[in-house]
This record gives sequence, C-alpha cells and structure tokens, in this order.
Amino acid sequence: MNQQELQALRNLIVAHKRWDALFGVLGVCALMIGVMTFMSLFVNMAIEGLGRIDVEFLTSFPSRRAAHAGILSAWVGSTLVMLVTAFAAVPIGVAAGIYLEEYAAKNWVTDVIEINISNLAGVPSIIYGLLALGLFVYTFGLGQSILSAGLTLALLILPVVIVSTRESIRAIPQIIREGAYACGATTWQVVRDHIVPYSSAGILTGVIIGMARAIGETAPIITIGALTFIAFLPPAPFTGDPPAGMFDWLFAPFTVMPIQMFNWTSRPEAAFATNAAAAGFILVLMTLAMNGLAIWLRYRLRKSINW
Amino acid sequence: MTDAANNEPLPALKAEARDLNFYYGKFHALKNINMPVYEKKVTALIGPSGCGKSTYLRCFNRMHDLYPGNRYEGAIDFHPDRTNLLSPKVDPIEVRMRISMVFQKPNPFPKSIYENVAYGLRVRGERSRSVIDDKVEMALRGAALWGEVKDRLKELGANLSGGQQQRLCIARALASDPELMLFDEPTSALDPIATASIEELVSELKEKVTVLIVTHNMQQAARISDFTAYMYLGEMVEFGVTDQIFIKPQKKQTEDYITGRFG
Amino acid sequence: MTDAANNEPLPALKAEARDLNFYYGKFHALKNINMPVYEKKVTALIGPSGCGKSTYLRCFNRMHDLYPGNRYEGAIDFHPDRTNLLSPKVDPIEVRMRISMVFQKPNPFPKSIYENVAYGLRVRGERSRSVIDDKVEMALRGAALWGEVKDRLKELGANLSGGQQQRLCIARALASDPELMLFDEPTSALDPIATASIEELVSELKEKVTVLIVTHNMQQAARISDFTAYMYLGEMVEFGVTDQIFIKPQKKQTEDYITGRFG
Amino acid sequence: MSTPSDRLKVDHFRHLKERMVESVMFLAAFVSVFTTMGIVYILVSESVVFFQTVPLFDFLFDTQWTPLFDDAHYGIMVLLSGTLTSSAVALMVAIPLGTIIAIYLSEFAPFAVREIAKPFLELLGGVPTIIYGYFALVFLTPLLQHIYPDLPGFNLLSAGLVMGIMIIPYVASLSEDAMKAVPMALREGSYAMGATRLQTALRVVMPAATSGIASAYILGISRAVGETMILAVAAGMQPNLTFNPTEPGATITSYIVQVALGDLPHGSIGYQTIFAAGLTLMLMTLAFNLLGYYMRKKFREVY
Amino acid sequence: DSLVKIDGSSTVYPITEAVAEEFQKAKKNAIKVTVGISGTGGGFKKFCRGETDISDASRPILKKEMEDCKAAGIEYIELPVAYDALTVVINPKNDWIKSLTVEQLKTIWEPGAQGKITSWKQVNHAWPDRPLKLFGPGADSGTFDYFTEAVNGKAKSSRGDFTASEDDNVLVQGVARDVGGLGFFGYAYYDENHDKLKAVPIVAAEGKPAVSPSPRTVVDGTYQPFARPIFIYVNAKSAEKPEIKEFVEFYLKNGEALSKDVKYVPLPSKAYAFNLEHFGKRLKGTKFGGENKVGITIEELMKLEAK
Ligand SMILES: Nc1ncnc2c1ncn2[C@@H]1O[C@H](COP(=O)(O)OP(=O)(O)OP(=O)(O)O)[C@@H](O)[C@H]1O
Ligand SMILES: Nc1ncnc2c1ncn2[C@@H]1O[C@H](COP(=O)(O)OP(=O)(O)OP(=O)(O)O)[C@@H](O)[C@H]1O
Ligand SMILES: [Mg+2]
Ligand SMILES: [Mg+2]
Ligand SMILES: O=P([O-])([O-])[O-]
Repeated sequence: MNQQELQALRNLIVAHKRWDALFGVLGVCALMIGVMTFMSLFVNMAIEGLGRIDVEFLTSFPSRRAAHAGILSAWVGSTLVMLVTAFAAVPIGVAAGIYLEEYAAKNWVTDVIEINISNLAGVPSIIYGLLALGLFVYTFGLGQSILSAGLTLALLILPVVIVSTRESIRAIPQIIREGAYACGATTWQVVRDHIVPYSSAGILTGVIIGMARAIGETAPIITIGALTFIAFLPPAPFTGDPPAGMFDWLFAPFTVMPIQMFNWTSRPEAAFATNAAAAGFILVLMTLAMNGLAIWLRYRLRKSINW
Repeated sequence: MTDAANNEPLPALKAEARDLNFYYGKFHALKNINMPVYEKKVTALIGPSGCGKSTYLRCFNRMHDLYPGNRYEGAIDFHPDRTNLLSPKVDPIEVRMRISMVFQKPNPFPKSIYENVAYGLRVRGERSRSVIDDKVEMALRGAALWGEVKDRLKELGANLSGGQQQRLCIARALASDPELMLFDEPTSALDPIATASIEELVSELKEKVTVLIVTHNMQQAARISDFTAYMYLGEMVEFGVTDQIFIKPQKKQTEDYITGRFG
Repeated sequence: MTDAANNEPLPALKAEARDLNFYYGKFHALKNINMPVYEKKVTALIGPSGCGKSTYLRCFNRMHDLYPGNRYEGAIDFHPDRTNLLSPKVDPIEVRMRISMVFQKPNPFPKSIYENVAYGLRVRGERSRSVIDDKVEMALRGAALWGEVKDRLKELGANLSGGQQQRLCIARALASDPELMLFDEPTSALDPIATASIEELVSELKEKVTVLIVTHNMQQAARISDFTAYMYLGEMVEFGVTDQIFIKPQKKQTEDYITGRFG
Repeated sequence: MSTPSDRLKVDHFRHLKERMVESVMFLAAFVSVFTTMGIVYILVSESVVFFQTVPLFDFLFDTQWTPLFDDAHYGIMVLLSGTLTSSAVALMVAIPLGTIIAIYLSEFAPFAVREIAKPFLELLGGVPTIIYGYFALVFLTPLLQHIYPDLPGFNLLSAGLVMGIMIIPYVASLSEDAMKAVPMALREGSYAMGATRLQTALRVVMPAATSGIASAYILGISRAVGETMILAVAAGMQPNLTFNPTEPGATITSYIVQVALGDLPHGSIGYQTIFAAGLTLMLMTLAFNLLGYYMRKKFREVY
Repeated sequence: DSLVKIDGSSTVYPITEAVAEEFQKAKKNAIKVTVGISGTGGGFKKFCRGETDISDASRPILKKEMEDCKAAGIEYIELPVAYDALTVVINPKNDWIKSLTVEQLKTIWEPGAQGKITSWKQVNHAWPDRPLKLFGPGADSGTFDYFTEAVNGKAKSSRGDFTASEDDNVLVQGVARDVGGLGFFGYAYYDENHDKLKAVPIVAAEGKPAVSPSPRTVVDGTYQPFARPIFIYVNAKSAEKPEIKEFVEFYLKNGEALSKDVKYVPLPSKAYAFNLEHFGKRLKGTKFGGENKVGITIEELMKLEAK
C-alpha cells in the first residue's frame, strides 16, 4: 500500500471514528435522560417531603390532621404484603421458568404458555384486581386480607420473574448440565444442585424488579379492598398460638403505602400533598433498599460463579 | 473388524455395539456400527472431524437422551449382564451411574473442589461424611491431583488451571466407581504438560476400569490405547489392535488418515 | 531462526516481529519473539496447545485491543512502509483494514451471503453497487465458493455447511484486498473434504497475498506452508523453511513434537 | 458390581418422584394459563351481558365513547385511539432511548459505568406510577407549554413521554442482555474487518440479537399498553377519537380504573363497559404478542 | 375484638375518617374502626354482600343496589351526615364572569353543546372569544350525576368533551392553569385553593339572587341547586351490636364539629339530633325511592327522612 492510499485510508478512518465519538456522546445523553429523570423525581420528593419525615411520621396512624398523620399502618402493611408476594411469586415464577427451560418439550403447549406469559405482562394491573376480587376474595374465601393482596401482586409480577428466570437459566452453559447428567443425576437433582444455584443472581434481579413494581401498585389493591383508614396493626407475624394463630396476620385488614399516598394526593389540603411526597420518598427508599440488596446479592453470587 | 493379527488371546468383553445406528432428527450420524469394547483396556476412537466419534461415544451414556429428536437403533450390550444400554426399558440414570464421562472442555461445577468430586456420591444419596471424605481423597489421588489440592479442597474448582480442572473432572468421574469411562478429546484444550499427565493417568486407569477415548491426535492414540477404531462419515472403517492399525492398517483409507495424507 | 540451509534467495519481508512480548494482565503469554514473515509466502505456526500461537497471531491485527488488561511490548514492523503495528499511535482499525483474519470457528454474520462478503467494503464506505458486485464475485471465486452459491446470494450465510461457511469467511476476508491474511486453525472444525478445499485455497492465495496460518495439524503445515515456526510455552523455539523443519529440525524439542513423541 | 443384572432396570420409585416434581413445576408454569383463563372468564362473562345490550357493530364503529352519559355511545375506537396514541408516544421515547442505552452499555461503556448505570436505570421501573403521573402533569406539561403554548394542560403527549421514560429499563435492560449474549466471535469477525464500534454494533450485534431485542420491545409495548395511573392523572380522561398526541384523551386502562373505583352500581351496564373494554385491550395485546412470537420464531438463532 | 367496618365513597371519607379517629381515641382503642375507599358503587356492593357494617355514600342508594341488598336480606338505615356544596369555579384571571345562571350552565354543559359551544362568546355575546375549557369529575361519580341532573334536568345527560378526573386536585390544576377554564367539584377543594380559583355565584332561577357557596348559604338553603346531602348507610343487623351502635351515635353527636373540621358543610344541629332519634328508632329503608333528588333543602330533607 503506497503512501497516498494509506493517507486516504487514514482519512476514512478519522471520518468513521467521528461517528463513534458522536454515538458515545449520544449514549451518555440517553443514559443521563433516564438517570436524571429518576434523580429529579427523587430529589423533588425529598425537597418537598423531607421536612415532614421524622419518627412520629413513621410511627403514627393516619389522621385527618395532616401534621399528625403518619404511615405506620401503611409501611407495615406494604412490608407484610411484599412478604406474601415474594413467598408466592418467587417459587411459582422460578418453578415455571425451570419447567419451561429444563422440562418442557418444545411443543404447542409450551408455545401457548410462552405467549401467555408475555401477554400477561400487558394486562393492566386493575384487571388483576378484578380477577383477584372474584378469585381470591370470594371464590377462595380469603377475604380482603394481606394474603389476597400479596397473591394478587404475585400474579402481577409473575411474568417478570418467569422471564428473568428463563433468561438466566439459558446463560448456564450446556456443558455444565451435561457434566451433571453424566454423573448420573436426575433432572430434579440437576435443577436443585446446579440450575437454581447458578441462575439465582439473574432470578434475583428479576424478582426485585418485579417487587419494585408491586410495592408501587395501587389500583389492584384498592379493588380487592385495602383500607385507607386503619389505626391498628395486624398481629405480628408468627407470634400467635401455633400453629393456626401464627398466620392470623395473613387474614388481617391492612393498608399499603401507595394507597395512603393516593389518598393524600387527592385531599384538598395542601399539607397532605407534603405528606404524600414524604411517603413517596420513603416508598422509593424502600424500593431502593430492595434493589440495593439485590445488587449486593447479585454481586456476591457473580463473584463465585463464572464460566 | 477382526483381530486376527493379534497373538494374545482376546480379553473379556465389556461392551459391544451391534448394528448401531444413530439419527440427529433426520440426519443419519452413525451407520451400522459394530464394535467390541474390551474390559480393562483402552480403546481409542480416531477419525476426521465430524465423522461421528463424539456422537458414538455419547451413545454409551445416553447423553443424546437430553435433546429431543435424537434416535438410537440397534444395541450396545453391556457386559457382564448383557443389558442393552440403548433399550428404552433401561433407565439412562442407571446407565450414567455405571458409565462416567470426561468432556473435551473441562467443566467443573462452580462449587468447591471437594463438592465437585463428591457430586457423584451425593447424587447416589450417600450421606456419610466419612465415606465421602474417603472416596474424594481416593478419586483425587487416582486423578493425580491430590497432592496439588489437598490443602485447598474448599476452593472453587474454577480457580484451578486448565489441566488441573480436567483432572478434577476425571476425579469426579472416578469417584463413583464407574465400570466404563468415556473420554471425549480430554486433552484437546490442554497444554503439553497437562496432556502428558492425563495420558499417564489414562494408562494407569485401565488397571481398574475400561476406557473408551476419542482423540484427534494420532500420536496420543498410538501412545495410550490398546485398541483403535477408525471412523469416517459415520461408519466404522476399521477396528483392531492399536499397534496393528498404526503399523499395518488393512484399509487404504485408514492409512491415508494416519499418515496425514488427508484430514 | 536461520534459513541457512535454504538454497533459494530469501523473498522480501512483509512483516517482522522484533522482541515481541505480550501479557494477558499479569500472565506473560509471548516471550521475546523475533520472526520474519515473507511476502507472498505461507508461514505456518505450530506448537502444542496453549503455547501462544493464537495469541501471537492476534497481535498482528491488534485483536487483543478488544479486551481490557492486555499489553504489548516490542514491535511488529509492517513492510513496505515499516509501520509498527503495535504502536499506540497506529490506529488498530487501520491495521485491521490492511490485515484480515479467518477464525478457527467459522463466524459468518447473520446476514445474506452477499452482505457477508460485502461487509468489508461497506465498512470502508463503498457505496457503488457495481463495484461491490464485482468485488463480491471476485472474492467468492477466490474462495472457490462462487459456483456453489452464485444462485443463492440472498440466503443467510448461516445456512451453508461448515466448510462453506469457512470459505465464506475467507471470501469476506479476501474482498477487502488485504496485504496479509491470518488464519487461526481454519480447518479444525471441518470435515476432511472441506479441509482439503481450504488447504488448496491457501496454497493458491499466496500468489496474491501473504499468509500466516496456525495449525494443530503437522501434516497440514507440511503440505501447505513455505516456512514454519515452532512455538512452545510462549517462546519461538525454531523458525525455518518448512521442508527443513520437518526433515531436519535443529532443535531436539521441535523434533520430538513433530514426530509425536510429545504433545 | 455384585448383582449387576438388575442394576440397569428403571427405578420405579425414583421415576415416580421425578414425575411428581415435574408435575408440580408444570402446575407452576400453568399458573399463568390459569390466570389468563380466570381473566378471560371474568372479562367474557360480563362482556356477554354487555354485548346483549350493545351491538358489536356499534362497539367497533361508533365514533363516540359516552357509555355513562344519558346519550350513551359505545365506540371503543375512541379509547383505543387514546391507548394507541399514548403508547406510540411512549414507544417513540422508550425504543430509541432504550436501544441507544442498550448499545451504549453493551458495546461502548467501560465496565464500571455499565455495572453502576444498569441498576440505576432499573430503579426507574420502581418509582410508583402515580408519582410519574404528577411529574407529567405539574412538571413536564408546563415545560412543554413553553415550547408549544397551545398545548392543553392535559394531553396524551406528556403522559406518553413520561410513560416512555418509565419503560426505558424494560427495553434497555433486556436488549442489553440480548446484545451481551451475542457471541464474541461475531464481534471479533467484524472488528477484524476494520469496523468501528458503531459499525459493529449496528451491523453485526443488533442483527444477531434481533430475537432478544424483539422480546424486549414486546415487553415494553405491553407495559405501555397496560399502564394506567400516569394516563389517569395526566392525559385528561377525555374520550376523544384522535391520534393527535397534543390533545387530551382517555385510554382503555384509565377508563377502567376510573369506573372501577367510582360510584356506579356494580352490575349496571355502565359498570360492564369496563369488562368489554378490558377484553378489547386483552385481544389487542394478544395480537401484538402473536405477532412478536412469530417474528421471534422467524429470526430465532440465526447465528 | 370489636370491629367497625366501613367502606364506600371518597367524598364522605374525610368525615368518616375524622369520626373514626376521634372515636378510637375516645374508646382508647378498645373498638377498632376501618374505613376504605372504593367509591359509592363499590361500597354498596360490599355492603349488600354483608361485608361492611356501614357504607359511605355521596348519593342515595339506587334501585339496582336496593335489589341487591334485598336479595341478600340486608336491611339498612339511611342517615344524612353532611352537605357537600358543588362549587363551580373559574380561573382567577377570568374577569368577565360575575355570576352564572343555571340556564347558562345548561348552555355550556348540555349534550348538544358538544363540539359546538367552544368559546365563551357563544354563551354570552358580551364575553370574549376565548376557548372554553371544561373540567369535571368522571361520569361515574355521584358529583357528576348530581350536577347534570341539576343543570340539564337529567342525570348523566351532558356533553362528553370535557376533561374528567376522579382526583379533584387534578381538576384544580386544570382550571388554575387555563384562563378560559371552568370546572366543578366539592366545596372543600375550592376552600383550600381559593387563591388559585374563583367560585362563581349561582343564580338558581330567573329573578333569584346570585349566591356564592359558603357554609352559611348552604345551611340557610339559599345556595341552590348545588347543595347535596351525603350519607352513611348502616346495616340494620349490625346496628344491634353495641360497638356499631356506639359508633353511629358518636358519629351523629360529633358530626357537626368534625364536618366543619374537614371543610364540609354540616347539617344544622337539630338535624343531627333528629337523625339520632331516627337511628334510635331503627327506621329502615331509603326515603329516596332509588333515585337521586336535586335541589333538596335541609328542611325538605328532614321532612323526607321523617316519613
Ligand atoms: N446436535 C446435532 N444435530 C445435528 N447434527 C449433528 C449434531 N451434532 C453433531 N452433528 C453432526 O453429526 C456428525 C458427527 O458429529 P460428531 O460431533 O460426532 O463428530 P466428531 O467426530 O466428534 O467430530 P469432532 O472431532 O470435530 O468432534 C457431524 O456431521 C455433525 O455435523
Ligand atoms: N484471555 C486470556 N487471559 C489470560 N490468559 C490467556 C487468555 N487467552 C489465552 N491465555 C493463555 O495464554 C496462553 C496461550 O494461549 P493461546 O490461545 O495463544 O494458545 P494456542 O497456542 O493458540 O493454543 P491452542 O492450540 O489450544 O489454540 C495459554 O496458556 C492460555 O491459557
Ligand atoms: Mg467431537
Ligand atoms: Mg489457539
Ligand atoms: O367516591 P365518590 O362516590 O364520592 O365519588
């Protein structure tokens, strides 16, 4: 290649690399739009609501006086509902994901289930509420309880959990599976000893993303009958007389954070809007804590597993 | 498929493929294979890439059952009980418990060294800590890895070097007292030192177990095997005592391959 | 590293590694390599697995730049302009536009056959349909694939057989008129027929370009190369005219490897 | 091997245990089908009553949606237009931004940026939607009104834009996973030809990740179509047959949530409209998903 | 534990919440009270299934709901608890409106106006040619029903092209931002936002004076026709339980003060006394015959309930 050709080539490369640089800037901008939106939402709630947050706010029940109103029943309710949601959605979602990846033959039944799952992802949450009202509250007779709410939200986030489970299972190299089978393991042993432990990082991420959505949901919970004014707490979990009494809390009336916020945002007094912002701030912190936990666990798990 | 040129009496049979055919869906990958596997001997499978060596090897522990659309025809009789390994009535899990396999690429589980080796025992429901301890040590010694890892059994298997990983996989396969061990190009990803140690190991192994090994490397086959089978395009072209195959192959095709005129 | 035994005069230099060292993070993978690459000749790199052949080859087109933590030392001079390929001042993109590579496993893009071959031209900003048409045909002819695919240029590259895919990748590398072509075990995944056609191709290629090829297969090296380099544990043990290396290697180590006594 | 002869026989007890485990897992997978069946049952059983009163033709082709008014019209197209318009706006934000972010994170960003940015981005999906609704109403709309003074205080545009930002993590995170899963060999092939990062990303990585990116888009679209609160707060709830995002509008979801929590006697025809509307939405997302499914089938594993 | 379960209208919620809060305090939490918001319709659905003891309602019970209750054997006591003054509001920058007649409101809101009456000039030639932007509660709400019946003569008879929201603060935002805006909602929202909004004095009929909404004008019956009563319905069987009886009595005794506290218009004191007596007698059923009545004064209401 002579000097002239070489020069032409270099010019071409410079031109191409300009696009690269441009895209790099574009990418950072796009990323910033996302991250900045989140930050501005968060900071805004902080500015509005931070003044309202104190121990009293966290330990008081709702009240008609904005300055005395608190979120005790709401955050306790949210926590308990999330507990039920996690206990229902995680095993079912993970089992479903495992079934589809490790057991199911690739036939029309799995196709139907697969389409079904992505279809459910697009069903508005309030319709889950209508379903749950008919199914959990009345047909199964679970009443308007923490259990009904938790199960409803579990159904709602199931698609996300299933999809993330499947994705992370797919990332396990086939050769690991073959190695386990070659040792004489049954499918169940392979799943229990290998598939679940090695995909747990990815599963966890999906679970937490789903839970983050669930903790912010309002409509389906209102539909099944969460309360707005409730000035007492459900019985503390697992403290009643065993065995039946331990689960009394599941059937207790409750409220959750987004309902409290929803109610406050629609009140005429401006002071309630401040309460709503404060509650929103705490809600995001709760979500953040869940995500933080996930990121940490994911990091821990990833450190010990690399192919 | 004769052994006429061999002077020694033939050893006992461990397994025997009879009219074995195998299909990946519609693709006919193995064609009418007949081949004996002799007990406590090393049998090497050689042949150009894509000829079906791995496919054949994986019939022995029913690995193909893991994927839909695969079909076996014919039989692999397993001695002394003469069960047909491929029969649908035979549980593939049982087959794999008696016949273990070492893969081309080392595939340790992302667990501790100890747990990797103990896995076969755990799968068998073995609970006794002392039994497992003993077997793990025995297997690691058998795989010539004990000295290197005895102080770091709790470490992850993946932290070992490639050759050590492969020996770990061999230890894993050894730990459950298999009757037949399958090796699919166990040294192709390894450096010469690791290769040498694994070759030595295979030669030692045959005092206890029967070995069937796939290799791309003619010299390796010549060095470690007692019998050699040459495959081409899914067919078993020639089978015989290794020395004879390498010195005086009966088929022109085998000779061409071995001397490197083709492949 | 001498060539004394050769009677012909030495051809022109195309590239020359000078005191080349390479590090994967802390791991010193190439040690003080000095080696010439002669213009319009085929140079083969042989050596046991893990000795650094691929690592060395990938220095020539700065593939290592794609991964963090890799470090070059020394130089590879590229003739006639004597650019040091490894200099941080030289843009790796420029290097790769002049030096193309064919990988061990065929890696056609998920595009049509035509687009696969045209890729290098498109990357260079070539727009003219007729220029691209011509070059695609030329490259496919050069890779001995034209006859088989000329009626199905719109089909996906992945629909070809393994050997055809590898020739497609060669056509892709050819289309952009490289000065030097790198092949990393191009036939290791292929059956003997495909292997033969690719070997033939490489031999033809050297009329136009310089070729550097890694192979595990001694016979292959002997058949197609003009020069051979034997590497071991990251060092260049011996370099010379192929016939001489295979018939009368100067180092005991090389001889051991070639005759299969080890590796 | 003392009694080898029966060692290879199928172990019936183990076999039974395996079957049982498999059945339990199958049931878990089937929960999603039961859920769909439950939803369809509820929607259809109430819709049947609805369609006994309202002719299907009117439902599909009437251009007004005023089911709760004295002069009732049941033209679902009105709500559908709102849903489609707001979803379109959301997707015009989420898909380009999400894709750019995915490419950037997967192909351009240094390791540390990727590991930190991704979780942050994922948090966007965890902010309660009511907060997004007010964000659109009291922050974004006034901002847009500076640029476009005629913009009404409630409009599909700002609701859609905010919705788009909310959906970014779905598109970006899942697409990034798909791109990361493209074998390095393909990237090496492209770089070896002298391609730049951008050329490699656009010409090789994206086409190779088509199926994964498509499912990310589909999840994003589903989320957009199913989103409720943002629209209920910021879009105006005004049944308006328009595809112009700068107008106020009502969507199927915002209509459903409004009526479900309102004063209507349950079981009245007005209340039943929400089931008919819900059914329509469900059929629409089903159509999307079928389309996506066949597209993925077509593009599956081209590398 | 004794529990009082209440659900229903969001309009009545603030009063009931205030009563519940004070009641629990007075009883030292010996009696627990829960209040939900699922709308008057959702509330009656639960009430007629026997799930709640008391239903909050922003309108009288309707025929359909009466039938449901009857079918389930639920009898109830109807008790008006306060007044809600529907307030018509405009933007403070609107300087052309001094008052509106019901007739003018009809011109604006009648079904025929849809798409036709789009400028203030079309309502009155003297007014500027400014776009008319309308805001109102959703067509599913009691407030909307009442307004349309009062203005257009028939419930739910209205133009459809207005911005509807269940959240009155959203309506406040809308009118506050649009100079040509007009909307209506409960008095409390105007009272809290009187710096952002202007309440329009209403001329009930030709020749009557223009009256602004205020607690006084509601109680003295001059703010017509937009003052409407709001109710609680007590399950007659539950009323026999001491805790329910106590709660309802507490409600009626403190209703006046607490309604005022949450910016609602209380009934006159004598009306609460009357209600208490009414409750004591357990007078069952509704006095509205399954439909809404518009423009009813307190006097008329008491007469009606006495029947
Ligand atoms: N899963 C599969 N589906 C369809 N065909 C397959 C599959 N696996 C392998 N084949 C084909 O079967 C033939 C035999 O493959 P096999 O892997 O047994 O070859 P091999 O002799 O082991 O080659 P190598 O030395 O390269 O490992 C080849 O033609 C291959 O393309
Ligand atoms: N990414 C990497 N990071 C660290 N070490 C590496 C990496 N890639 C290769 N190595 C090491 O560098 C050495 C040379 O590897 P290389 O791939 O060049 O071998 P090779 O001669 O091409 O072998 P083969 O014939 O098996 O392809 C080996 O010891 C290998 O373990
Ligand atoms: Mg193989
Ligand atoms: Mg290599
Ligand atoms: O919630 P409401 O019945 O008062 O609209």
